[in-house]
Amino acid sequence: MDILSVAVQNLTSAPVLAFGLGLLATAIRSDLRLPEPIYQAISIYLLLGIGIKGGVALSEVSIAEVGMPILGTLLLGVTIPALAFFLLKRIRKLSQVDRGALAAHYGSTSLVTFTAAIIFYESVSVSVEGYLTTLLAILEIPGIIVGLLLATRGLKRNVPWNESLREILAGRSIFLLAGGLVIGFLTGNIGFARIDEFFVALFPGILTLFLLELGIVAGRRLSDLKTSGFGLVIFGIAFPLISGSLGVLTGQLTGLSLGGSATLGVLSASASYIAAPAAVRLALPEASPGIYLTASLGITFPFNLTLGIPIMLQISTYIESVGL
Amino acid sequence: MDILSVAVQNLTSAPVLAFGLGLLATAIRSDLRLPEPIYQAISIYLLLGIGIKGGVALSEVSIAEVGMPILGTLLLGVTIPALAFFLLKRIRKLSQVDRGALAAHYGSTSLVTFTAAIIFYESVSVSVEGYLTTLLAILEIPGIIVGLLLATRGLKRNVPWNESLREILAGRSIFLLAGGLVIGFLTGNIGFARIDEFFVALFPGILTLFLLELGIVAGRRLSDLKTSGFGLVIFGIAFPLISGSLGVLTGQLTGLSLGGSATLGVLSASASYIAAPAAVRLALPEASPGIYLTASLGITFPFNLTLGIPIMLQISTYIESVGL
Amino acid sequence: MDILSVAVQNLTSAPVLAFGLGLLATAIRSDLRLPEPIYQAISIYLLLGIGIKGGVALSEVSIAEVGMPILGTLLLGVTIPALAFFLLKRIRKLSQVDRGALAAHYGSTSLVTFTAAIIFYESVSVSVEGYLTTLLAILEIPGIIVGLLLATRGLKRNVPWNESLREILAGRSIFLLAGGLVIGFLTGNIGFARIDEFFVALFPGILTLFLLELGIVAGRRLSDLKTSGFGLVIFGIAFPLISGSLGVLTGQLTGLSLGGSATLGVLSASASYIAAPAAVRLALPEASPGIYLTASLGITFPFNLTLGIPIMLQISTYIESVGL
Amino acid sequence: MLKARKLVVIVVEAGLVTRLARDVMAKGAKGYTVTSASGLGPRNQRAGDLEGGNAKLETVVPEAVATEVLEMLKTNYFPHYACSAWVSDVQVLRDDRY
Amino acid sequence: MLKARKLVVIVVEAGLVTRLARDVMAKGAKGYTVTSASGLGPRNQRAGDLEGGNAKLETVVPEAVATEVLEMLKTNYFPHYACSAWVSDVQVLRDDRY
Amino acid sequence: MLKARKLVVIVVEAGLVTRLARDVMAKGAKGYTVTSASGLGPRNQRAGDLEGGNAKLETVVPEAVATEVLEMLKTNYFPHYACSAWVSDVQVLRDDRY
Ligand SMILES: Nc1ncnc2c1ncn2[C@@H]1O[C@H](COP(=O)(O)O)[C@@H](O)[C@H]1O
Ligand SMILES: Nc1ncnc2c1ncn2[C@@H]1O[C@H](COP(=O)(O)O)[C@@H](O)[C@H]1O
Ligand SMILES: Nc1ncnc2c1ncn2[C@@H]1O[C@H](COP(=O)(O)O)[C@@H](O)[C@H]1O
Ligand code: NA
Ligand code: NA
Ligand code: NA
Repeated sequence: MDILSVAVQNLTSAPVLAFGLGLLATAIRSDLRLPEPIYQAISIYLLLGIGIKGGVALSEVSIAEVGMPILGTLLLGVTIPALAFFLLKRIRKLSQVDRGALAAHYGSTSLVTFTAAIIFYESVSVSVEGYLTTLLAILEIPGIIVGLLLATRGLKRNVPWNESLREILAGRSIFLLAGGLVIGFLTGNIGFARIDEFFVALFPGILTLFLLELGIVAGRRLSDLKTSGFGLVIFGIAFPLISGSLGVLTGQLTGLSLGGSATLGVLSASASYIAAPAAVRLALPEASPGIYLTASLGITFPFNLTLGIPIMLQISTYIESVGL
Repeated sequence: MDILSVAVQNLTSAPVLAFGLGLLATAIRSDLRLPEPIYQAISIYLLLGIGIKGGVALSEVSIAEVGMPILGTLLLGVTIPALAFFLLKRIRKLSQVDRGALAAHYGSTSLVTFTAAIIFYESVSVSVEGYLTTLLAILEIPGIIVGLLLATRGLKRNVPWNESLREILAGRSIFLLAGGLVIGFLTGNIGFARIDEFFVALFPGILTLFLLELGIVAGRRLSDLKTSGFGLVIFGIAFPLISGSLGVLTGQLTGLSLGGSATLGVLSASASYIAAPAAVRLALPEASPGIYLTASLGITFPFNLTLGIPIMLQISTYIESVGL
Repeated sequence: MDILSVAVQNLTSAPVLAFGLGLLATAIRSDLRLPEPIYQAISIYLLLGIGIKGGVALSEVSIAEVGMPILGTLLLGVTIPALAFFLLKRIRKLSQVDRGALAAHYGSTSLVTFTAAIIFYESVSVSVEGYLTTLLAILEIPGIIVGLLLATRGLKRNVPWNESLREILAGRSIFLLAGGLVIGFLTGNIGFARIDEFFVALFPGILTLFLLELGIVAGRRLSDLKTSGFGLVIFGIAFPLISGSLGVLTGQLTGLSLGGSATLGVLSASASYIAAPAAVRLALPEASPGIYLTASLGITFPFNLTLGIPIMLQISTYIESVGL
Repeated sequence: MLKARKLVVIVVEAGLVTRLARDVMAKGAKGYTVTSASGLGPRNQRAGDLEGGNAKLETVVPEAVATEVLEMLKTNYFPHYACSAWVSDVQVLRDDRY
Repeated sequence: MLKARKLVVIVVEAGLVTRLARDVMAKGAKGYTVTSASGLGPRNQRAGDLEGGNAKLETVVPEAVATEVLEMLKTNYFPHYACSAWVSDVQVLRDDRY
Repeated sequence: MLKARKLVVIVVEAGLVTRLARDVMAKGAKGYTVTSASGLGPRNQRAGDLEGGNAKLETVVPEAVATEVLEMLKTNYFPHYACSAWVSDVQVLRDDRY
């Protein structure tokens, strides 16, 4: 399947189209919103479901097999935010705090981008190792911490690290992902068979609903693009290509399959818009949400969802073909 | 299958029984309610789901095939509210504003009645053209506008048309239906296969839950029947038979199938209780909700749900047999 | 299958593990909660779904078959709370009002324990008569009333019985269970086929989500254990074994199957934490929620969920083998 | 033009709000508004953990009714239930409605 | 240090709250806060039963704006809609914001 | 019979409410009530768009505590966060609780 038809198939998939519909809803100022409790419930469903599936997959592989990919992922978790922080120096008007905040976002990951990638790769018959979820959970945290560290070097005041770390770790993203991994690991294939109608068959449909809401929220961010400056738009598109390539490469070097490497690329390319903003808002109130949310949710998320996902697959195919 | 057994099968279907349970809940003053956000989410689910399914169906027919039915539907959208407005003159105590408000409700349609009809016809093996959803979307708006126009001729004050029209069109009913149509059209059968577990298999069950809630709400309206007068009850039952017959006839004349014509009949017979009340409340505050909501939700909705749906099928069978 | 492996399989089922995850969430003070409207909606879903399934099953058996089990259940409904009230005299520091409150809780039942038992027995291929739901509905109320009666003998003030009874009976637990039974009975197997994707296939998954929330709530109760005294812990574990055995015995004597008897045992062993607390709070404000909620939700519920369910199966197997 | 009234605000565990609303109307209030809430107080022991926290009921009433409502709370609610209440001065336009 | 302002509280059927917020801002308010509510009042007839009860809008404004807002309610809301409103005295720290 | 207290109302972006509640209690409040809210204000730039708008925290406290709470808001919240606050006079029955 050539890249163009893959991209078209992704762009015409129901979840991506629903995202577009959400953007449109904002544009015409419709009052459409998914009610807050539903949004919360779907997050819980996605996080727990992804976690459980990952755990089931993990129960069927040996440590030997996952050891290297985990190591590689940890490395990515430290490298990517540092790289982002460094490259952002090029955008003059950004303060150090804002650069740190952005680094935290791009160092962490986006669950929905990951989910959309998994579902899409499956639909074009590219298989992905189940334990990629483990890598998602591992990649979620370090980036945020590195970003905060880099930002706070430039602050006069003391940052309450204890509290901030507790808030990050006890936040439900990590808790549900990790908890799901354990549940999946313990219940295994047999236990999972009973709940997979709920956690597997409904997945793409529920994601479609969720992306409708994310489109609405992202749409609101788009209107901030005017004030955020052109540099940020460039960064929001170029950086995922760089970090994503690093991710694919790491995947291929540590023995992941074609689809697994592409997915690690998507993970690396994606920017957090749930865990990171919450942590940054509490720990770094000086940073401007108008900058970090606009970049991660208004630029990078739509880019990855529509083009990043097929591009990472293409990069993975290329690296595999040159036989690195 | 004779009409009686069809009627019985409809009356003992789970959705209709759940509606009855809701009525009962109100009667014994139970505190049962579906939480508001759930109600909202189910509306979104139904609207988007119906829309997507309609869009998929639309992607497989030619314009030639749907052209005539669409034209016929537009005609119905103007005729029915005018007819309602005219016939309502017979009820002396109704003001012109109240007549216009009622016309707006009966000119528009009820999504749930439509959905219940589709599900029921399917269960008795009567097939319905998928693009009936397109007709639903088309029939939703004009009736409201015609009704408002008729009502405001009798008003001293200026009606803010700009604002009202925007509120009607950007309201989520139309937006989700139309957006769903586009999504379905673009994603087609292949994309739909991935989400149909969510949007098709769960449909009747979720509708059952929704009708429980609608029964509760309709039950509250029933207590207003005493004050609303006998004329309104007659109208709420007789008018759907008239407008429904017009709808079936239009369907048969424009080339719809047996089931498609019956469904267009149900659409014509049904009265709006979501889009129309919201629009009328904002644009025509002088009209009494105790009249229009009681008629559409307390009388016509239960009538159509239980008897109207099988009756329209019977009418369609009859018209087809006489070979119009 | 020996009892140990049955117990292990129960402990590693997804719903039970999710309950454990909920406990953990409280322990590490995570802010995770299922949003309130979702919790409400899942309750409605479980109650209505259980009811409908029970009704469908009931439509396929003769009165002769269910007569004796129903009689036995009624007897249990009166005996168990009285027995609880009597045995609780042993705990010195409990007032008569608190004993009555506890009796009301242990006389009534827990829907989720029942559901988990049904799902688990099914997963180990032990079949359960569908009309056990009828017994659930029957066992729900009398225990509460007996408990309240016993408690109020010790009160100076007048208890507003009218109001309290109405509140208990119109409460949605009973209403939805009973309503579901009627819907299921009337719609039968044919009508049910249309909604079983929603009410059957999703059941275990949704229960998993629900148990996550119950784990969080139960976890909060666990911290009250320190103040509630050791006697209460003993009672919360020992009493279910007694009442549960009575239930299994009643099941076997009235002609229920192996699984049916075990399930009646689980019903008898379970303590209410929704209907009873609401009723007791309104009618007996003098009773301390710190005592009755801690016992039913903090001790007995986790015990039954993890160990009680396999133990009741074992007791039923034993009684059947000695051929009572 | 504006008439003086009292605003009574009552926070109570959610399971009781139907009963509370009835009791408040029985004391002469002509209306009330309820929002759902959560919170913490000095007592902080209660049922209803499962049933969604607290409810906040507000009612605009004449001073005499306010006094009666507080009296009623003192007898029937404060001793047993998680319940908080405070009163303040407000002004209304259409005094026959309150 | 603290400056005097008026707090205007308006309870209205939920479907109207967007329009109400616009109208309140048009009268000079610099902000408002909305919570969803339910309730009962002397009129008690309304649409929106399907659309989630009432909404409560609160806005802290200078006295002159409060008067204008009430005036506006009197003309555009009270005659037709389920709507309640009351005013009270509050104090704020940053007076340029209100 | 009724004792005078201050009611402090604080509207803040929802993600901060746990921290705010802790800070308010630390200043000497004995209780608080939280409702979820949405709104618009003169600043109107904030994170949490994804996380459900604002929260409104109300606490009935002695005047001295009210002053300290406002002081705390001025230092820790107003400069960085979307946050509004106002104070008014209320009366309570059981003064030892507030
Ligand atoms: N000082 C206070 N200010 C505002 N709300 C309070 C205060 N004290 C108690 N509450 C509310 O009243 C409820 C019941 O308090 P309690 O009876 O102490 O559990 C709490 O959950 C709070 O929502
Ligand atoms: N005296 C009152 N105190 C507080 N809220 C009130 C009062 N009267 C009416 N309301 C609120 O205003 C809404 C509209 O009242 P009405 O126009 O009488 O239907 C009611 O649903 C209540 O939420
Ligand atoms: N004048 C006001 N009256 C009532 N609430 C306000 C007012 N100004 C701001 N708010 C609330 O405070 C929040 C934060 O305001 P801001 O910091 O200006 O974004 C807003 O979202 C409103 O909910
Ligand atoms: Na990343
Ligand atoms: Na119609
Ligand atoms: Na029991």
